[in-house]
Amino acid sequence: MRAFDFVSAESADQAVSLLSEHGPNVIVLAGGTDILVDLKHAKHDPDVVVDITRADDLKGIEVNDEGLRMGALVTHTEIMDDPYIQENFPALVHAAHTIGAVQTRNLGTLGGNLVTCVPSMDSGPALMALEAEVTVAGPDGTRRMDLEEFFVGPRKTVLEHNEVLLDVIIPKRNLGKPTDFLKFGLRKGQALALVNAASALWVGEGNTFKDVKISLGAVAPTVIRAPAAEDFLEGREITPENMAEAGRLAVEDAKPIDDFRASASYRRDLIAVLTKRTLDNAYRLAQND
Amino acid sequence: MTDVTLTINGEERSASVPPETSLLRLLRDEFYLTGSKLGCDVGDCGACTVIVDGMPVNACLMLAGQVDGRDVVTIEGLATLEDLHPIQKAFEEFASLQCGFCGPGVIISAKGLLDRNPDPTKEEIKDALSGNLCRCTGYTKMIEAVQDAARILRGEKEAA
Amino acid sequence: MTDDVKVADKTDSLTDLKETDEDLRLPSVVEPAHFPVETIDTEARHQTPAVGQRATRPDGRLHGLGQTKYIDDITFPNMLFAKMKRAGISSALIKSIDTSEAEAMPGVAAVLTGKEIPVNSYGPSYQDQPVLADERVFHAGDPVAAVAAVTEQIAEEACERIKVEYEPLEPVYDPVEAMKDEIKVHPPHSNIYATKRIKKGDLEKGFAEADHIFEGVYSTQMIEHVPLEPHASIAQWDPNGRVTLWSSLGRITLGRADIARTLDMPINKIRIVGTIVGGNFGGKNEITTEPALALLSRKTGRPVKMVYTREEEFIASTTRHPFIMEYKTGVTDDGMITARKVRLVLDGGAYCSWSETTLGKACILSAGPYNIENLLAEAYCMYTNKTMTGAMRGFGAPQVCFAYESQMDEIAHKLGIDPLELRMKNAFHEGSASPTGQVLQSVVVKDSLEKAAERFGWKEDGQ
Amino acid sequence: MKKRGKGMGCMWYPIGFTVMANPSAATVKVNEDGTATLITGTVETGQGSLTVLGQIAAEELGISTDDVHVVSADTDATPMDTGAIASRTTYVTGNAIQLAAEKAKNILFEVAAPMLGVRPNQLEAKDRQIQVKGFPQSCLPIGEVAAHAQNGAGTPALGSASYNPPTVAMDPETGQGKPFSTYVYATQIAEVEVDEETGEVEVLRIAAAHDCGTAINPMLVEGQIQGGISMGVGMAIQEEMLFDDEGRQINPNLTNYIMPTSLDMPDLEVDIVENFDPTGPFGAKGVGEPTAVATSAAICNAIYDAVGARIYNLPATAEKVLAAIKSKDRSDRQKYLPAE
Repeated sequence: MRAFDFVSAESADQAVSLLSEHGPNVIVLAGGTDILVDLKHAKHDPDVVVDITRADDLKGIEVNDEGLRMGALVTHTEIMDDPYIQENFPALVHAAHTIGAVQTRNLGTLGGNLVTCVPSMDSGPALMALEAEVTVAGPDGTRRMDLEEFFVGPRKTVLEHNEVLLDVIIPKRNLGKPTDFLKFGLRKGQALALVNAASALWVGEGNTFKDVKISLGAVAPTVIRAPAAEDFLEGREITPENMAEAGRLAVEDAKPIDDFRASASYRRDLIAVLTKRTLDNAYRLAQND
Repeated sequence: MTDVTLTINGEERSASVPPETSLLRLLRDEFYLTGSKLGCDVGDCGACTVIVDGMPVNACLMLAGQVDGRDVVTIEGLATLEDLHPIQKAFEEFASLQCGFCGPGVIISAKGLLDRNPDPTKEEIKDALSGNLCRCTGYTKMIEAVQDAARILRGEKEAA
Repeated sequence: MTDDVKVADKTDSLTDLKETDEDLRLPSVVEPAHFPVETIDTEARHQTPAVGQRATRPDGRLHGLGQTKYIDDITFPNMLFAKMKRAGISSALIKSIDTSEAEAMPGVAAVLTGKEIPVNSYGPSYQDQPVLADERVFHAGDPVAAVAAVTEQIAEEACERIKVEYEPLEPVYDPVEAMKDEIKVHPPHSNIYATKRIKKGDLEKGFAEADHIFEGVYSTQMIEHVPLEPHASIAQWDPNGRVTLWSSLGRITLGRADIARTLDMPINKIRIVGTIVGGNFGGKNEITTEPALALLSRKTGRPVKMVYTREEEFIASTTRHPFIMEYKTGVTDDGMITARKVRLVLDGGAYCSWSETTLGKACILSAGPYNIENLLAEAYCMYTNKTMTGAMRGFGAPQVCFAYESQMDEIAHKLGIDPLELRMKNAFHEGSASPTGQVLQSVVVKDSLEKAAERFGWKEDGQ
Repeated sequence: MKKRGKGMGCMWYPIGFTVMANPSAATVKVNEDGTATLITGTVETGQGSLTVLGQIAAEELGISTDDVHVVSADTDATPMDTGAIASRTTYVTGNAIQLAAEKAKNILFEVAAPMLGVRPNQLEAKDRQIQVKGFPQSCLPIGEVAAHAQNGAGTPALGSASYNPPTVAMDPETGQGKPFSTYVYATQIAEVEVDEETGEVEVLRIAAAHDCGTAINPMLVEGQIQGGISMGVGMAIQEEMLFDDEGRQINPNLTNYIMPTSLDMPDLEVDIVENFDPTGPFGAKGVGEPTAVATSAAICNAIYDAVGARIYNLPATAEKVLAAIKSKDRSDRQKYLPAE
């Protein structure tokens, strides 16, 4: 690692002022599972690293008037261990569980996963399918936006150098919404996603799809929604054929690339399969409720 | 320089290190606690696993400044002057380690698991060790040893 | 708001460092470690007879305690840390190496290039690998210079400041392409640097006796050993002109001879101490950085340590040979093999290393553990401008086994014979003659087939 | 959706170098109290070879594993050894150690014979005693004999010896010859589950039956087999070093070089095939490398059994398996060798 200064923030406000003070060549350090790797590979050469792991106001999981609030510093392990999330959002537990291994899940944070913004992030799809919103704090106060607006491109979000992600909120209307997440990686442990997918749905009258939201990871510059597939399903009867057709349509919503991990063509096959399977699993969850 | 004071294996320690020093370098180079190994330095191999505030983490992925005031347990903190830790004992009895380089990290991960879950399933043990790469053993004898140590720690079996 | 926050000092940049311990970011505190003095021993260690006992390993206890001292756990006073600059280009002439900026850096104790190495080549079969590339680069992981500095960080930054001018050459990466010898990796030598041939019986007659001919082409990939402990060495030159090397080398006696050759020194002036090696699998069977570290230690009068990064472990150590394997096998209706013809092409990478051995073993083993009267196996090993291949657990056997056992499976399915039965019919027995005509003893192929089948429950679900 | 299949791989593997001399030398010293020190130039690279070699020395001297301390791997102090390579340590170094221990033992027999009133060739070393064959009541503790050998007779009990496996050079034209002294044999059988829609292969279990001659330490032999299989699993379905167009590696790290984690390992059922090789130390051969040989074949044959797709090109990644399922022909055999 190259030399840098190190400073700790005790709160989100303090983090913002430290970032403003030392910017723009500063880096925010939370779980560090990505940042430290980048620092060691000299991908960043910051003057100052601002550690926010002591900012208690960025922690905690709670259900409030707005919905389910998860602080940006909530670790993947905390998500897996939270009784409310276990009960209501098994997809979030599963998504957290597929990240790295125990050690990295104990360090890595939800906010860090979203801010790092790699297309293959595992936290994104289930949250996006649940229409999650995020709160961003900067020198001029806070702003709220949909998760989709937060992502700009590979490794790029709307965050300015002096802003931090405060929290992630799943809106009240979606609490308990049947959701499933599936990830396909090159091995079972410590895998990066070739493709991941999440589907959230309610079952409408006459066993029809209602408010279906489908999200895909690792198949476009950022985590995306699959509107063609969603539109197709809305109001249709829940059948295996319709789920399979939604899978095919989801492929059209995606722009997978060829890389050394997999070909675009194989990724398209996976999108269809994973979309279909998450819809099916989410429907099963709905039936069990 | 960054000044840190932390508890390592129950004793308070202080050091003044460059800000870019990782927890792993702090342990190895400042305190000569070389049981935690550097295998990849980027959180893939788990050979540097230590317990920070009760949770197993990769020491290579934390900066020294982040552990100021925290509680760290390394492999050197498991055995007492009188005896091995039951996990260490089981790993020896089952010949769970071959070259041994991954061993401290694996044992710390196992401790992290058993501290939180005294009666894990085989699948839970595999999950807990999946952050610790091992090239020698195929993991099989490690899993058996963790199961055995868990029985001893639960009081179901007498220690050898 | 930020007043009560303690901001750590940053030394402006490494160029401005003063040569004080603190500015050079050296460690300051030494603390002892604890270990248990009383432990209970397992019975098997104390029993006689000793053979057959499930005796525990004394080193196993040290491993579990974190007390085993691998090379990287050993420190000497005033020790320097070395790093190597890697070419990053796979085939090129080296026009010039400018180390002046690196040498001028505070904290840098010495820089070494290939020209300073007395005999700049090594290798267990052919001495075709430079310790530090000086005239030509053969693959992207080649080291072109080494730096010893007071910290790894400074050594690394010094490597970045070494300027190397290359004249790129046309590379060849595909072993089949390399067979044409149009682009030579080590001119004037042929790319086909080793061949092997095993011939037995009458191949034409054997194929004529067959009722079925099976043909297939199989290929395997390049694989890294991934020892959890990266290669590591420490060199200390002493005032008597002897050098001691603590090394993760798995074969110290022959390694010492290799080092003596590169340093042009009598063997008795070199001492190699092997500690517990953190995983070998064939990947630590030859010297790597040791001669360069020895010379850096001589230049500085201080002990010098170098530990490969995980990336270097991939790009600068040996790997498992990719194979392309053509198999043609004649079989009778009842599943007896009458003839087999095998051609193997090995991607040998930039240097021979243990390729000759791999080629030989692969060729000898390529027909499988089966009685085959009529056999021809030919194998070729090719230079390419890729990471060198070498010894790895099985020396070519896993590759050919994948091919011959895949083909056995195809034969079984095509002829409708149970795969177990097909193997039992053809397997070696006590006294079988091997492809090289060797009469085999203590042969238990069939026992292993039966035992594995029984344990697996092969016959239980019908087939 | 998911189909199961089984497949086997069978193999043979030699011990030691191909024809080329690969000797080992060793020294065994019996201390005054009947414990012993073994001095060997081999290096412990994780296999547990020092434990096994100590067991061989102990067996020859009639003492226990714990009674032998092993000194290794210092070129100033330890004798020549070809090293930890070619699955040769138990066999070649082991043979040298047995011979060295025998020499030390013969000194003890010379000293003990007059003490027991018999000829040296009537003696054997067993259970930490030098005793008369066929009449074990007539015996002396090995420590007493060793002490007397050193302090009374003035002939300290030590022995040095070397061993090189006998081979016959291969004919350059036909390859006929005896390249190795001995071989081991093994079979591995895999059960897999293949997802027909994604091509993903899960290896569920592997049964392995390996020959190593006498298993000097069965626990360590099992460990070798289990570890070798994990490398085989990686070779079969995961691992591959990749290069870009300019010969630079694409995945030189453990994030993108995919090797098995604990979650990727199948259940292993390991058997040691009973055998005795008269040329090995106490009938032992070797086990290190052979364990990684048959796995990929067994797994790929199981994939074929499950979904009818043959993999010709390792590793059998999910993408390749799905392609093979879709084509079910030999279209993935792209690499042909040029005509002779």
